[in-house]
Amino acid sequence: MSADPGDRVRILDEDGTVVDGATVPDLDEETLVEMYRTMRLARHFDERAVSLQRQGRMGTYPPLAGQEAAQVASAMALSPDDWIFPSYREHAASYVRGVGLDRTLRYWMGDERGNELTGLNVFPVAVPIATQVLHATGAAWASKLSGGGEAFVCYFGDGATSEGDFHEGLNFAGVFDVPAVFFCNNNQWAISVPRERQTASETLAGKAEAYGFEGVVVDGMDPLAVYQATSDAIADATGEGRNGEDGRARPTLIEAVQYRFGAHTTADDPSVYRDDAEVERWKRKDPIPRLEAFLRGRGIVDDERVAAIEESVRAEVADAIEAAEGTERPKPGDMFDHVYAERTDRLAEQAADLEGLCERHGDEELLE
Amino acid sequence: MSADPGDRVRILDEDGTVVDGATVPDLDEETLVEMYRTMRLARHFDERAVSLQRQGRMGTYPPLAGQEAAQVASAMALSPDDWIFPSYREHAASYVRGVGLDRTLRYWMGDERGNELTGLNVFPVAVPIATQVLHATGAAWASKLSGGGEAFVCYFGDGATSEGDFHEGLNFAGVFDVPAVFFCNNNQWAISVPRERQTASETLAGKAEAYGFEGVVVDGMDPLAVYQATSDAIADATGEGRNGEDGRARPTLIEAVQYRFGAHTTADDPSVYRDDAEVERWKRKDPIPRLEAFLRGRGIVDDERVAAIEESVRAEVADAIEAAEGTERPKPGDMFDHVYAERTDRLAEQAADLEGLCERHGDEELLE
Amino acid sequence: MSTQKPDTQNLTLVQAVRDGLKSEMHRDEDVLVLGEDVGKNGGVFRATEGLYEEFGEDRVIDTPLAESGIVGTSIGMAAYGLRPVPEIQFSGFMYPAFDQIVSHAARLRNRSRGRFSCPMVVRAPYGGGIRAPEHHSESKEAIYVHEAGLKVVVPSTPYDTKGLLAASIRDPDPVIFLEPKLIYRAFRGDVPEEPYTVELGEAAVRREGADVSVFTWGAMTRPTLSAAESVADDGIDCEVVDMRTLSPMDTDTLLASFEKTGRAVVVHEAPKTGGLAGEITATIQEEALYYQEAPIERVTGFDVPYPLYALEDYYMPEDTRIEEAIRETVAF
Amino acid sequence: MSTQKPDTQNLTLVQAVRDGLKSEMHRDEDVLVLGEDVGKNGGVFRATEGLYEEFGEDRVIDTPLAESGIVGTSIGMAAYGLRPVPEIQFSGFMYPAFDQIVSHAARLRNRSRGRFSCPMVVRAPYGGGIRAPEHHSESKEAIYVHEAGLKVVVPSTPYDTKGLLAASIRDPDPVIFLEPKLIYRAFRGDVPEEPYTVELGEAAVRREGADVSVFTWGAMTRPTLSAAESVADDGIDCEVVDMRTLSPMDTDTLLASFEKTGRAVVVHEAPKTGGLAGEITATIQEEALYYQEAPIERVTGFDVPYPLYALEDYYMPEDTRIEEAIRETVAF
Ligand SMILES: Cc1ncc(C[n+]2csc(CCOP(=O)(O)OP(=O)(O)O)c2C)c(N)n1
Ligand SMILES: Cc1ncc(C[n+]2csc(CCOP(=O)(O)OP(=O)(O)O)c2C)c(N)n1
Ligand SMILES: [Mg+2]
Ligand SMILES: [Mg+2]
Repeated sequence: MSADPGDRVRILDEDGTVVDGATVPDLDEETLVEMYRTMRLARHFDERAVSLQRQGRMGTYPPLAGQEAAQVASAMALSPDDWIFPSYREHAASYVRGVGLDRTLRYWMGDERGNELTGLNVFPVAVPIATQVLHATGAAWASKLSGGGEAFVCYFGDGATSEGDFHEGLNFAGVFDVPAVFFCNNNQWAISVPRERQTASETLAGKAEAYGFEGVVVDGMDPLAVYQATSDAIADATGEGRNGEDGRARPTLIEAVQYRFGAHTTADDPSVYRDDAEVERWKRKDPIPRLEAFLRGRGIVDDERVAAIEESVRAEVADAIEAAEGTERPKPGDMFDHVYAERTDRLAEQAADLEGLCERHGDEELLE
Repeated sequence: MSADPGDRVRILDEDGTVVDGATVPDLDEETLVEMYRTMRLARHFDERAVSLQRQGRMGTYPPLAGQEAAQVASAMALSPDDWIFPSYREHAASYVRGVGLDRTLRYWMGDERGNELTGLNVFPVAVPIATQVLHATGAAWASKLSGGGEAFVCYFGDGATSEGDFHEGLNFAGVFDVPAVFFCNNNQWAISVPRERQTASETLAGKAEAYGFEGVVVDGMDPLAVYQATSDAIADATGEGRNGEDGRARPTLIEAVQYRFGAHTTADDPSVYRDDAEVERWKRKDPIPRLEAFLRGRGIVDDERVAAIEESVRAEVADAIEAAEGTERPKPGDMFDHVYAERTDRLAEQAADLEGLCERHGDEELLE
Repeated sequence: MSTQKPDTQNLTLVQAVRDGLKSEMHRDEDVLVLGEDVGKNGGVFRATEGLYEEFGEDRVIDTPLAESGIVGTSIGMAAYGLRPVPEIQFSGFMYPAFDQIVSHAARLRNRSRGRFSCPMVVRAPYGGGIRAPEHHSESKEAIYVHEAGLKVVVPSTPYDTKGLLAASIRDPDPVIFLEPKLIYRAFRGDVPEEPYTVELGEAAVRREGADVSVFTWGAMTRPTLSAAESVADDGIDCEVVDMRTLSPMDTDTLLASFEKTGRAVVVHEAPKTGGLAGEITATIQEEALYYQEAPIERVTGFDVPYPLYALEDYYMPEDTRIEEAIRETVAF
Repeated sequence: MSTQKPDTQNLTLVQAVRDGLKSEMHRDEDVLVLGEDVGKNGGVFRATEGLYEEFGEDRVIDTPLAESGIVGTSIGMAAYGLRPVPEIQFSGFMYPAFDQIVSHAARLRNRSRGRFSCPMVVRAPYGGGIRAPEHHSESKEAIYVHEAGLKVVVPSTPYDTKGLLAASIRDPDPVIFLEPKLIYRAFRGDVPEEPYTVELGEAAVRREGADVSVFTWGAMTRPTLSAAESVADDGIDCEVVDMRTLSPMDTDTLLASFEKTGRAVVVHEAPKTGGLAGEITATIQEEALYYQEAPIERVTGFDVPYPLYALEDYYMPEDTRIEEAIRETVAF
């Protein structure tokens, strides 16, 4: 376990060169290109989403620029049946796990159906900070008790480590050895509160010791390092990894050190609480050019391929926006549908009341 | 910081002999005798309290036998203006801080006035586990902000370390460097749940690292070691100790390793979940004979003195019981007195209703 | 009590909890129990006694001391497909889990539009009257009833306890199951050995009467029935309705009774202000004002923190107060 | 709005919050503000803007992200003698602090028989209607009103906001101060520069009328007043009472109004079942049944988890629904 941030796992340096002594994970070219493409897709999606919000076509939105490597590469380390438990910022991780971008847009457009992820092992976005840590622990525990064999990856931020639920979740995970990976997207800020104000702990990963398992610090803007660290943690969690010799699966806390380039959400103005210089410093670590340089160096992509990717990325995002905006609005009565498996009498009454109201007055009058 | 339980602070061995290389804290004879006497008092009080409960003269009561050293010696390390935040088991620590035994009895006899500790810096007993950790942190913080200079000692059990409030409290304490000492009475059991089921952390003290400050494991059945560790922690907390050179006061987490000889409460039957052999093993560490042997060895007490102490202890407890049982019962209307600084109209109405009811029917009919 | 039939046991309410858990655990291997001291110790009230021995440590699990942890992990378990029955040792210790209960358990189905659900039963001993320490006598059912997506159940007999618990465990949605500990061992009742359910959402008329309806639940059912007997001596004919399920509430039975009697008293232990007597009163006068012949009286706990036990008997509604309210209502 | 007087400012409601904090912090150096993003950032709604610069980091404190931590340490601070004003970023995030609020803040005075008290004001933006993300639109005032020992305040005008906040901060007991964020910036009002208080526990009659009383608070006051104007065209003379303090509730004003009109509608955003409309209805019919001429209508949120914003305008009571209820009540 590393308490010294200097020990962080890193494979690519800021120029995309493999650092001395590091082993590049064994990924085929197609997968590496997919990783690169997905990161670009996420970046472009993010820009478009912010602009949709600016244009009043979407509500508050939490951007992820700068955090693509941590999300994409970690999610790519999962097997098909594995589960993820995202916070509100993991649009890219969810995309990798099968959540269409149009779904994500619809959620942020205020349409609950964006969270209806039938067939996917992706939990609905968790807005109350750190609450999902317990859900991931519980689901992982259930899988272990049922012999399911899946891994469970839970995402949360640096700020989340201060909440009681983080503590209780990791503590349960340690006691019951559940097949979970706790993936902390330490983007240095919890809205305006810097990492150092969040806790006096030297690293966030180091907190794992309090729960009797390992913590790993990884360069969260190095997609290869993230991929490797997540793969290792998943192997440990499912009993196939380093701890697996004795068959004892163990959770891991991964601290992926990274930076949020943009605002906390579109409602936030980061210039109030942080310097441009800091942002610029972190932008030098941008994961996308880093991976691109690595791929170019290996002859896996060239200008032409990059251009083609850019074009396909634009088209995919444009399609998603069209799909999201083209979906018909939810019906008012939808809000009564999933409160319980079956509507109670009182809900049926209320639904009828609302329907009557809508019939009598129409949307114009009601929503004026 | 010690992650290895072998590193625990210890001054007296199980026979009351000073262990090699240990320094006996600089306490005068009178103080040492007081420490011994208070521990005996606590033990005797405890026996009598359990028997009061058995006789139906008191409600559920949580015994402390085995834990006298941790409570008495830690509380004796405080200065007059310092504060304590007890859980429900720290009758002996509270006694040292001025809470009459009759008060404690009255509280457990169901009389809220047992918690009316005018003039004392003793917080009311906290029943909801770990909640008091935040109160201690907050009061300590307030003292720091106001330049008060007091130290704040918070007591809680091994089980309490699993609660979110423990985490949030220690984390705030670490971030704001408040003058608090977190004193964990690790008595090995949280009702029927053993320490190993509570957390996979190697030690409880080690959890302090997650909050950026020191944790210390101390033999909680060695009163001299407890006294020393607490004194050191208080000095650190108020900026006069090891960390004090740079003027930076720091909290400490003390894990006092000890054992609860009896039941969790009078409602509990420990034979269901633990072996007598385990209890016997720990009884060999009983803090009272240990300190007695030390005092005898130094010629500070002899048979006569011990007998005199025993007699005075019995008298004091008998007086306390008499006082507690002699107090007139609280009046029904008392329950409306301190809901707010002033009674609201609705409360005044309800108080009048109850008074009317009592007048019309009398206690016999109402309480049948 | 009636004599024991061959296939019934004569159980206390807490034994019926245990029997209900046991028979559901036999019926469905996805059912599991977790919480503080529920395993080896069998629960501080012995509600899970013997289950650890019978079902093993993977289905009867002693957890660390953390209520949000217990409920939050249960939500994850339920979403995965199990049917967890977390115990919170006393209902006064559910507050640390309140966020998980209201922000997640209550909303998981809705938030995921049915992709996930939360078939979980949070059990907790509830209510006052047993000379317990501070924070051990809470009765705050109203705060759970106010939360859409939860069901809230309070049994008052051994038979109902087993049947309602089984129905709760089989229910596809989260249930807060509050067990009135004052009557955990107060009396016995016949309980079939076979599994059975008592449907959620149906009140029980415990005593039929024509003059006034008294609506109550849990431990208050007994003093209410006893008050009803007392006033019967003076020719007052009380109907006593045990609501049993507080959410969803059986407004049909509630209104039918009121329409018959035109007078009502609501009895609960919880503090008056903001308690469910208000909800019941509002429902009645919304739907049945025409029938109303007297103000609806509330016999409740006072608006004070539940007092330590020296005064608790003054706090808890009992026969005398209920009787007075019935008489006043009828005399109006 | 009236023209600005020399010693008044024309402020929005959220500016009045800030002004109230500022003037109380000047008046009493024991007052301090803490919470997530309240310092350098000035609060996510700018309610604490400029305070960090003015009063420094020891009185305007950015805390770690932990609501139980924020409220629990505030209780300790208050017990020590300070007057903390913790901000919870949205009222939907008060749940993790619920245990500290109800088990401790509400009871500290009572439990210590007055040795300690808890003069703390928990501020939180509250209610729906601003197209906010999930969990950002809660209005669960009822669960705090049900808890003895707490006071609960919901202002609806800039003037009241500053005055009620000042009264809350000076109050010797804990206050839950819920700020209707829908009207944080919806309009301005004159606010004296000097410190002043608006007494807790006093409702305000916002519009006098003889035919029907509408009881409401917070953001619902505006659509209620507008519905009152609409029905006035048809000769219906509505009285609109802004409750302002929900605990303790001003039942005198409530009853006086009802005794005058004999008819009532209660409007709140919170879900219907278990909401405060029930409490108000019960109080009225307990005390003033003689005067009642029609069922008391409840215009409230539905019994569903607050929907994401595409549907929130259907969830929130607005003019039309309120108007219909008024007409029905008067027509009864
Ligand atoms: C329980 C809770 N408290 C407060 C908030 C408001 N809030 C939303 S995001 C956020 C900061 C989160 O920081 P971090 O955990 O570092 O994640 P990041 O946003 O940086 O990805 C806060 C305070 C919330 N959503 N939930
Ligand atoms: C929040 C909360 N949950 C549960 C309980 C019930 N309870 C009382 S004491 C106890 C065990 C506490 O163990 P520990 O912290 O080790 O302290 P000890 O009793 O051993 O001194 C439990 C579960 C409680 N009082 N508060
Ligand atoms: Mg962050
Ligand atoms: Mg213990």
